[in-house]
Amino acid sequence: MSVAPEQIEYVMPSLGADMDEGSVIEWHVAVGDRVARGDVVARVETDKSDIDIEIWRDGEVEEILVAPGRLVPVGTPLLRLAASGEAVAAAVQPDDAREAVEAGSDRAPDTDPDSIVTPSSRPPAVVRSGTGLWATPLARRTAAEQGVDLTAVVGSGPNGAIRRRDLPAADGAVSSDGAPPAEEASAEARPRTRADRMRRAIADRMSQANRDIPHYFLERQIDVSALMDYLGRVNSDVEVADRVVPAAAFVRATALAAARHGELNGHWRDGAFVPSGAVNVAVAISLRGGGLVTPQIQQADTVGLIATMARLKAMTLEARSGVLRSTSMGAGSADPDGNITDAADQASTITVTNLGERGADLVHGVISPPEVALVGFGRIAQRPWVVDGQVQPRHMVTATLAADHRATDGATGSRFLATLARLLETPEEL
Amino acid sequence: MTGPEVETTYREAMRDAIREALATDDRVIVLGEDVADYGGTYAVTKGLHEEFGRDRVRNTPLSESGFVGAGIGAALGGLRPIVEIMTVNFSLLALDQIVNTAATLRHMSGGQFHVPLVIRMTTGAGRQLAAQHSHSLEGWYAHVPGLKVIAPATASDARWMLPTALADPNPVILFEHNALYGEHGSIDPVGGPVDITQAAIRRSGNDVSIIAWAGMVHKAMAAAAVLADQGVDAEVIDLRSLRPLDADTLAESVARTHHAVVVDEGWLTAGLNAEIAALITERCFWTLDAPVRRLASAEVPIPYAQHLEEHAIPQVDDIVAAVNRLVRDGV
Amino acid sequence: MSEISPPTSLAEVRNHLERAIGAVAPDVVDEVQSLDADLDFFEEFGLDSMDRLTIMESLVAGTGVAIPDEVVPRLTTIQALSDHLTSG
Amino acid sequence: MTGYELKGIPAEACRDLLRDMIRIRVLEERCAELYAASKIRGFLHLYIGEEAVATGVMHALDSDDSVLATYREHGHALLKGIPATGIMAEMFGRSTGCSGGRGGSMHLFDAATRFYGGNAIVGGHLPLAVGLGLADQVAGNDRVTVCFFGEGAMAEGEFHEALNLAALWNLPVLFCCENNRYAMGTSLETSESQVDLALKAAAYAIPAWSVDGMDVLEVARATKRARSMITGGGGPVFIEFQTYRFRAHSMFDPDLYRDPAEIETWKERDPVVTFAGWAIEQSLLTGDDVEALWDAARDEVTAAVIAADEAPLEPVSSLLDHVTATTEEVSS
Repeated sequence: MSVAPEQIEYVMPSLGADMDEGSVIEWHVAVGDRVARGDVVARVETDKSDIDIEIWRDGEVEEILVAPGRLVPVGTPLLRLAASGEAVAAAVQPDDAREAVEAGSDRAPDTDPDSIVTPSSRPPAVVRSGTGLWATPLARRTAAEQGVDLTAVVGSGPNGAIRRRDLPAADGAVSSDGAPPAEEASAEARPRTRADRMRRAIADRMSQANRDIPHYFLERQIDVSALMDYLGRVNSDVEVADRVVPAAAFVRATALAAARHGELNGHWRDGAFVPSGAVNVAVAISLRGGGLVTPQIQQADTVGLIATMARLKAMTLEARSGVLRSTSMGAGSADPDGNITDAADQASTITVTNLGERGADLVHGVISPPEVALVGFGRIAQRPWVVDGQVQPRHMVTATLAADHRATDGATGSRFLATLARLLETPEEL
Repeated sequence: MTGPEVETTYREAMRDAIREALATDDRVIVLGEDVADYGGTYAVTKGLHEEFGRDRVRNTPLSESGFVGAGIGAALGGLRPIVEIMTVNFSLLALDQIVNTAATLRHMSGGQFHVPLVIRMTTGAGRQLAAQHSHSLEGWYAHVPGLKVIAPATASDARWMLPTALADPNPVILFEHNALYGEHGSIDPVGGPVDITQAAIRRSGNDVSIIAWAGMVHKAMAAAAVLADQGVDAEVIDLRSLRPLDADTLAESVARTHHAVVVDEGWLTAGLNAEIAALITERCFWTLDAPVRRLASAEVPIPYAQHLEEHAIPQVDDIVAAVNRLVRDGV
Repeated sequence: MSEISPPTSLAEVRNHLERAIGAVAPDVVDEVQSLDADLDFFEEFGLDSMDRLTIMESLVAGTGVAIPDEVVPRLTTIQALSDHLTSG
Repeated sequence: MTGYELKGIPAEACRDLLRDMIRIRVLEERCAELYAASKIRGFLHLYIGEEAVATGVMHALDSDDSVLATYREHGHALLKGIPATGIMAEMFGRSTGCSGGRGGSMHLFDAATRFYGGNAIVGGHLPLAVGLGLADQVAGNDRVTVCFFGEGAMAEGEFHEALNLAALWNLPVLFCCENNRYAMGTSLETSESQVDLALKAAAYAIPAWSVDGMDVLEVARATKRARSMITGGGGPVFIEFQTYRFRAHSMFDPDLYRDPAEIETWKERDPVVTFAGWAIEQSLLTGDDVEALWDAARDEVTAAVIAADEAPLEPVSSLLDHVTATTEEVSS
């Protein structure tokens, strides 16, 4: 009785602890070939060298899933096999099944962090000798300089030890004259205000994004004269409060274009692009005192132009008045009570920045990880443009795309900008 | 004259450094197990034997004591050998040659001899290779007067520290952490030899100084980014040189931040971390607002199982937790 | 509560504008009184199209005078605003 | 026809020899598959092609003899008595592994059967064998210490120091060199000035000879002879077993340094296939008997894989166990 052929997927094997991806140089089998356990089916290129990979089941090759030259992570299905012959009883579940065993227990079953005697992770027992006063050298010195009586100070350190922060508010600058030869350099301004802290957090995120993400940048001039006329008509018979500004059209067009070009709408996680079911557009809003927040419009592709305008207005007012409590600069969005949700379906999937408002013709943004694309719109201005062979003054805007070269390449980016332009040139469709 | 920055990996940067040494100085030879056809255990010397021939890129039998001793003799004889010991774990077989001969010869001979030799070896755990292949013993070598010990953590240092080490008249031990080879980085292709005695501040900050080297630098930087989101502004110092230690840079930083955490992939007891903590306490005592904190591997031969190994060596969240405890609670 | 009536002088227009800008750009509100009437206050105070919309809305509410959409692009200086709002 | 002749070894022993070679072959092939599926990590060095050496030697030993091997030691461990479940669980990093998840493929140990491990420092365990031999000699134990190592180890200083000491002190140690012609990527001719390894060992004034490592009967016979010389007080013996590994040095070795034609010629002398063929020809075994041995081996290994996959992980709270021993632990 021969065993009915079983459909199995042969995946990129892991051939070393430091191998996490590989690309097929050439296939040694083709669709329809019969293979036997132990046959070499392809030659694979990795960081270190090229190596032959074997298949572990007899059967017939049904479909090659990965073309030579494409770099794929370990575990990616490479070919589909109609496996026949002896089915190995112990078809071991893939590794993540084992992870499940571990996942449940943080790093391992019955981990009791305190019981792990890593000398480094549990601070040494603090020896309490004598009844003397406990204060750090810095606290003692500062107190001496400011004439503060330490016995009157309540310490926040271990066993009530006094630290500098426990002293009455000094001017912060620790004078170093007269003290024993301290190595003290003048203390630089410490980022105390919320804006400073935000500035530092943005700097970290931007530099990390710039360092890790290989960007490519594309630009496109778009004639928005038709859009301006359209908005003029829409705004002429509504209250000033309900009028629609171009920024809303830019967000709306980006959402529709992102829905059409899914490769730019999602996240780069663990070395692979994860497309997103939803189009959640984050809008970069600059704050008066400096700093940036990126609240988002969820399922933006389903939100009409007028509704998009209303959302945009509300978000801007909230941001500028500080109501938007949590600064959601990342891909996370702020849910009503302000904590950042980074769940895959709620996280923003693409970002629009609209600094053109402040006079910049062209904006080259930096992607906010883990997203893979950022769309920028420059200033709308009248510029000479050729229409039907004639040079005329037209309302023009420069749209830019900053994209992650690991996820997509220029061709995809240009198609996205072309769709964006077409949508803005036919405003009725927004 | 510096050219535009070029994207490369740590492995390729080190290979270019060795290739340039072989191309520009015919006294340079490369000795080591499987450095030729096999291309080196971590593929650093891949292809060099085809370019420079098997005499100058020479496979050795498995005789660490033998071929390290031969490297010392060749250096005495006027060559500039680059000896590759596959990993610090196997260097223990050659410890006698390095400590009793390479490091001491100049002093014992009253200054008549010197040993211009570079010994490269990998260090560090993290690949489930179990105890005999996962030690971090760079601290042992940093203990020995007569040696210089360096640990490039970035592709740029991998490219430009070797020329300086080769030009140095003393034996230089160069450690490459095994997790760095695939690291991407941009380097200046026409830069030039860099200093190998000073530390580098990879991220400036005001609340705490995190001191790390080799594989731990990247974990410290990741921890600093997390800490930034939690309102702690961490300074990250990459030692680059383990002997001599750049005490001035350490002291200036800690005097400013009043808090120090030393992160070491080696063990805690009598580790290099202990030397650094003592040095900081001696020089910055009057500006410390909390004890100097040391974060090192658990005191255990590195285990095979992934979850045990992960738990044994310091991870990013261990660094974040230790820094928060120190800055918040002074413990 | 001051009842809604169209402003009759440049000074009154400045007050209305001051209230309007106060809602969107509190950090510059105390410069409204001293700003040269012929300067573009959107450029000066770094206000964007969203701010423009909110300011127009509050001026219409505060003065009761309608501001048609096609007029808005011209109202960039306090003088232009005053000409429109006081023309009754 | 292979060079076997009936060497006075009973038919039943032939079945046992074939069974054990097949068990090793199936175990090693399944390890290769499990490595590609990320179930086994770290370094993995397989014994496929060299099965006759471990099998022949182990069958000629007493269970009380001590054995030390290298990092290519799955076969030796299995035949010394470590169950396949203990070996597989160890490579899965589980607490039921024979080294508690701390050693992995290269460090299999078992005190009960006097298996002193996989050792991953080339040549590092030769001095240990000398020590164990010394201890037996001093205690007057009538048993042998057997030390397996590759020809690569003969370039290590410790090989020369160990053989000299063993010969000098006339210790009951059997040095088994598994000469598979390549030390990782370096062939014998490019690492040894004297390629006649038996001649090289004989320099220490000890009996030393070379044996066809692909002929399990030859291996068994040579080991029996060496063991009786040693237990007769003749001092250490060195045997070079000429063999060949059919796969690369380890799982991540593109095997650039070997000529594929050379690999194919050695495969024609596959110790498992040739011995099975000979046994059938001598009507010692039938085709069905051989098939049954393959099925039994597959069942044994499959059961071990399932057990290993379901076995618990070592609790992290035990991370610091076994770093040092207590007197109670060692005396119980």
